[in-house]
Amino acid sequence: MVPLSWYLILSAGLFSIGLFGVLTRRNAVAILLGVELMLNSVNVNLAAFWRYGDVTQMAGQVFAIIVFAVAAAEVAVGLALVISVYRKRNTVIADDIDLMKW
Amino acid sequence: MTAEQIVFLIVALVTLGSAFMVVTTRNLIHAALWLVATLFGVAVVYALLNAGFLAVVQVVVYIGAIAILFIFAVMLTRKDARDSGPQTHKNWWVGALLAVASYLGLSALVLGWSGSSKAAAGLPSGFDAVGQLGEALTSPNAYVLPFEVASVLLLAALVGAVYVAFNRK
Amino acid sequence: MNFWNDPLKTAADWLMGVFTGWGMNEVAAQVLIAFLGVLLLITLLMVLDIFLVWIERKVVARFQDRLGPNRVGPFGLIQPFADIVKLLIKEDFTPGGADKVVYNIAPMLSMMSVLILWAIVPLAPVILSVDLNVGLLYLIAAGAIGTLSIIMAGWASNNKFALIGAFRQVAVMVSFEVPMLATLLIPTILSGSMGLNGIVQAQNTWFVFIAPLAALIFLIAAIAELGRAPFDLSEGESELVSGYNIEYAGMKFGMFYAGELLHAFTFGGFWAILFFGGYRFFGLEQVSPFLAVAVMVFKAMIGYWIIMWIKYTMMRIRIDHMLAFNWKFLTPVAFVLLMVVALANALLAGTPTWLYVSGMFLSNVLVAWAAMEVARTVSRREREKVEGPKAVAEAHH
Amino acid sequence: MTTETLIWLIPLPPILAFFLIVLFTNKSKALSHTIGVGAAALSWLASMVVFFRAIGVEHLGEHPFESSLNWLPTGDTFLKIGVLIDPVGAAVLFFVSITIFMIFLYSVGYHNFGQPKGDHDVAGLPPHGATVEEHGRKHVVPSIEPMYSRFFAFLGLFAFGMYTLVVSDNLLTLFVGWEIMGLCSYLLIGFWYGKPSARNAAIKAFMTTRVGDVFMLLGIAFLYWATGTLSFREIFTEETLHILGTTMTPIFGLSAAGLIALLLFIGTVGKSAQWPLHVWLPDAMEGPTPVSAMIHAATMVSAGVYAVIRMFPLLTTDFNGHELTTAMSVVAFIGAFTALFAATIAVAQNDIKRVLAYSTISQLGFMIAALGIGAYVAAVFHLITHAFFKALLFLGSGSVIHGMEHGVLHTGNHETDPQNMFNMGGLRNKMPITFWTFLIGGFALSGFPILTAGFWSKDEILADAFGHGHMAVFITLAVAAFMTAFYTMRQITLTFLGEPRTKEAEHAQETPWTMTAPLVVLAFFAVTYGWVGIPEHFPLFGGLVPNWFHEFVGGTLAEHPEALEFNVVPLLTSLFVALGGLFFGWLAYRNVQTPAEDKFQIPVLKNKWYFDEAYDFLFVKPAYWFSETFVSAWMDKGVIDGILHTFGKVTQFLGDIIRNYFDLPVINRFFGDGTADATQWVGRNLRPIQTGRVQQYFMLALVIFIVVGAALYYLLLA
Repeated sequence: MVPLSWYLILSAGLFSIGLFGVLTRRNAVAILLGVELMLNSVNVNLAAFWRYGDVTQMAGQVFAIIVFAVAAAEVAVGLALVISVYRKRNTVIADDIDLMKW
Repeated sequence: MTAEQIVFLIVALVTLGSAFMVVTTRNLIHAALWLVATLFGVAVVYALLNAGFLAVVQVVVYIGAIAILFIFAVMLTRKDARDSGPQTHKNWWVGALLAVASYLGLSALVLGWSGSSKAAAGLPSGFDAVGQLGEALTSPNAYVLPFEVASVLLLAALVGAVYVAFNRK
Repeated sequence: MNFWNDPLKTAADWLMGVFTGWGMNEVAAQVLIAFLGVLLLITLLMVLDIFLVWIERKVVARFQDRLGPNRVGPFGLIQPFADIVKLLIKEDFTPGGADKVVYNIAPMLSMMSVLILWAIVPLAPVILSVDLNVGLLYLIAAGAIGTLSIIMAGWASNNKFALIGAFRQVAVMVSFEVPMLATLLIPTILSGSMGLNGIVQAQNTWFVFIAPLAALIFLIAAIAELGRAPFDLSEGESELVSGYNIEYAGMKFGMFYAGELLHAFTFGGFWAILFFGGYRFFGLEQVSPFLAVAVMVFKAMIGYWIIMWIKYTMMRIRIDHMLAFNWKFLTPVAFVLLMVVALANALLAGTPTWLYVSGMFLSNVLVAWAAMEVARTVSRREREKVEGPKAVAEAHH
Repeated sequence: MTTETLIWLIPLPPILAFFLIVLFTNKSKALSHTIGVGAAALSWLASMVVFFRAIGVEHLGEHPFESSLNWLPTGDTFLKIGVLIDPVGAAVLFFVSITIFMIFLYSVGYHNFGQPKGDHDVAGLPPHGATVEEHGRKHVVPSIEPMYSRFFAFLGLFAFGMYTLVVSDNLLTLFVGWEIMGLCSYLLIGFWYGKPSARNAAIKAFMTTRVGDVFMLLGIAFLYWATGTLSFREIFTEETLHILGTTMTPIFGLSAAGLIALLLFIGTVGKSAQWPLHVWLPDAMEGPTPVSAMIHAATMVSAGVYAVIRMFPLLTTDFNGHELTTAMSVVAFIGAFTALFAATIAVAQNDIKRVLAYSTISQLGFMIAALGIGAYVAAVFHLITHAFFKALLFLGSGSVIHGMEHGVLHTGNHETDPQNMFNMGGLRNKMPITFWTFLIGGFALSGFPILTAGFWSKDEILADAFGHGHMAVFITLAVAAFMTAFYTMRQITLTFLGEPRTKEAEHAQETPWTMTAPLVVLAFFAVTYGWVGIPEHFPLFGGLVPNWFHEFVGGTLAEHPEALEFNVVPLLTSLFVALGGLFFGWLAYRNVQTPAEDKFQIPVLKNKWYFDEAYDFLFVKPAYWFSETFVSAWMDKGVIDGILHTFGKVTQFLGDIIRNYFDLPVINRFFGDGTADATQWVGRNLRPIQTGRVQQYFMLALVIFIVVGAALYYLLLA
């Protein structure tokens, strides 16, 4: 039997890898990829806690579904922003998009 | 070590490995495809957790829509076909440090928690997870409100995305 | 219980006895048996696929007033094998500048996306691989993998035409998934199950009589998913040469081609399962599982034939028309229909069968009529904008 | 629905109509008048139901329809609002609802609904007519009133006020309705606010009635103080009346009851335009004719009389049946004096509506005098018959004016005043319906014997005065009645008989059915309503019809008034004054062509006994002088401005000191600039942190999160 901690550690690993991607990638699309990884790790957590808790309480799965919806919304808006920025400034490098500095 | 554990370890390794490729590979299309692999791995993890519905929805939504969208976005935002230059900025070591720190912190928290080692109880016989999930999502006593809010969020995102990405000329 | 009543179980039990007799672990034996079952199914499908090539070529010939293959073997039956040999002995070619790994994975993924669909097809009450309780979503999920394979093929080819073809195809597939999903929910509502076996079992009256419009919309969306005429602009020979598979040759192209044919047949089968009672035919499925399989294959063939009929009769549609047709017509109609069916189903629940069926049928007809009226008005207005009201009025006389 | 609920509902449709028209349907004239007339019809219907239910009840006086609820808490008690329909209320409701409904209907025609928009019409002025082309010929037709919808809204509000007043069971809501009507009167007299005369008339009416209303409010306050209630039924109990009657006040030796009655009566003097507050009513004729008919003949001025009728038990607290109390004497004197005084002025007026206005004042004087001598039933009777025939006369005069305006538009000679009777003549052939109905109304006003309602009611007042031995009142009223008949016949002769004196009169035209139909209906009541109150001992006719009115209305009072013995003297007087007045009127005016030939154009009468001039000299001029020389020049500019300027100078001086020695150095230099400098310095030095790179922000946030999280974990959990 797989203990709960394995799932949680898998989730933590996925989260940290995603975090690494978010923090280090220069390409804005790649940053969003990292965000997806982090969201997935959260979903793994939710599903795991659902399975290892009281399975008749559907909260874990319900929240996972809602995270799906949020992820879809986030990607749609995020990529739309990236494309819009690309049209205006001809770049998707996050470091170059720094108009909001002093 | 049981068969289940072996399967889990294989899936986890594949998942983490492809996730690592997502954040490190230079070619962004490859990164997106590696993301597909990762998402597939996560779908299998859901299946291992007896959350069949989540697994299928993971494939439909993430692979069928989100990954495709990423590939489109990558293709639409490239000046030439090749990815050139470094894909990480010069402060990448700080990010790596932070990621490692957060992994260690989270692992420490998980391992330090007594409840983390417990095993899953067997599913009740005749347990219909999909039916229960459907009930929970649409029952006024459960989660119909968050569900509806999520739908409104999706609609807003749809409209917003079209508005933001629309080419006004 | 004998082989003729429940062939799969009998065979599995026998194999279990054999394997354990060899001193094998029970779990390993189970895995091995499952593997063998999958192998058997895939083999059968591939053989069927070979004959589908022949059927397709014969049928298209008849539609085009030709004879079709008739040289190799009786009625040209051996022709597909000759084709296979030709494809196999061609040079295995990977274009320069292509992304090699992705390029080579794509055809496999394409074939796989079709084959995995058969995991959930109930061929008979007892002959089915998995009775997944989210079967219909699985159908869409497999379609998603197909989409992925196409975009991979188009991108990895490093060819403009391939990429544009892939873009088009993906846009179409992603768009038409929406009305398809909506119509898939209608059998779900009617049967109360998302598993295909449950849907088949619930069809004491074929759903095509209860929701004819849903069947029609599903068929249209399925054809678009397949990328066949009139929605075959991913290939668009006259403009894109051949679309996403332009850089493929030999068996890699063969896999795309065979995958497409099998896909069409598969969707014929799903159409039958969802709306035409699947393996059920006036109690024949009770007589023997093999009869049920025959019924299922027969119905799938009819579905496949209709898809072919449409392909070889209709002209190709322009991409913007096609997407507009989907987003502005098919999707709203599908969602309206979904709501109407759900409502009518709830209202008519508990009424006698004849009333229920005729009520549901009429509600479908009503939605179809209303949709056509709206479409007629809008298109007339658009034409008037272009041609002027007078020309349109004259054209109507 | 119970009758009580129905009574509550009677005033509602008009107020709803008011809000609907003002808020929503203002743009649509047709919709507005539909709502207005519909609301009036609804109220009329409800009133009729209530009335017929009321006359079906035995002893309605003891057991009236009533219902009330608490409204404003005043310490331990509540001010209540409620409804009450006793016999008087029912009788008044009957004529009020009919006249209101008729006037709503009449207004549709009067404001030329269905006619085109005027060429140069502007809001605030009467319509000037529109040019239409028909069969190639241009001609001028009447044009629709620009503020048509607003008129119906105001009428609705007015109707609400009147119904509220009639159905209320206490002085408070009665006063509310009273004041709403005062406001409406102001708005409607000034309806054509573009005319300076209309503006002035509106202000005059409002100010004059306000004088009366202040005293009335005083009376109400006094009453509430003395009894703790304002409800009629609670005041008019024997104990309360006894207490009020025996409490003496220091003013003129009046009892509390008498003083309150007199104070309330002053309100009536204002509202019902009794001398000396009568001056506003003739000027109020500047308003549109339906307004004159409704407010200034049928309903609002009746409200004044109605208030006295309501307060009758208070007025007659110490009355023993023969000797008039001080309060009653005052009332009787003012009533009788006004009746004669206004009649004399009416004789010399040339404006068709002004004659009627003075006639109204005079007739109201009859009623007040009747109340003053304790003739309760006769007053109510005359109130109702008068409302019918005076509304009829006003509407008839409106119809005449309307017809004349048609002639004016036809000839295009706008110099001709369509209201001047000397411009008329011979209209009987042009406007037959108007003529016959006007004739009926005029005869009723004159008290033409037997047939008309006016005869019966006026005769009853005279009989009461004679029968109870109030000879002074009797003679005054008889003379006034003679003059009434005289000026009425003068009016009819000048307007309808003879030959047309102007081209405009030749081209006058009968008015549309919306105007004539109300005339016919009102004419019907002007004749027949008298027959419900024929005294039982009257020769020939007495007893043919039971004297239902006396029985019914008399039941309101705790002590049922005795029917009077028949006496031949007042009857003969009535006959003589009515027939004689009519005859002399015809004789004197049948050949008169110009004002110069009119022998009664005596300056003192023509100028209304110089009351306007007197008031101007006595009140208006001194007020102006006082405000200009004393208030404005001395008080405002000298004293108050001086104090204010001093304050200003001192403040300015202080301000300078504070500015130079505190604000500039401390606040500005130190706090203001210093803070800014410090902020700028901090900002300049912290600026590099804000790189605009989202990932660096994120890293920073995470570092802090991890550090803080670790610290918390270490400190709190480990």
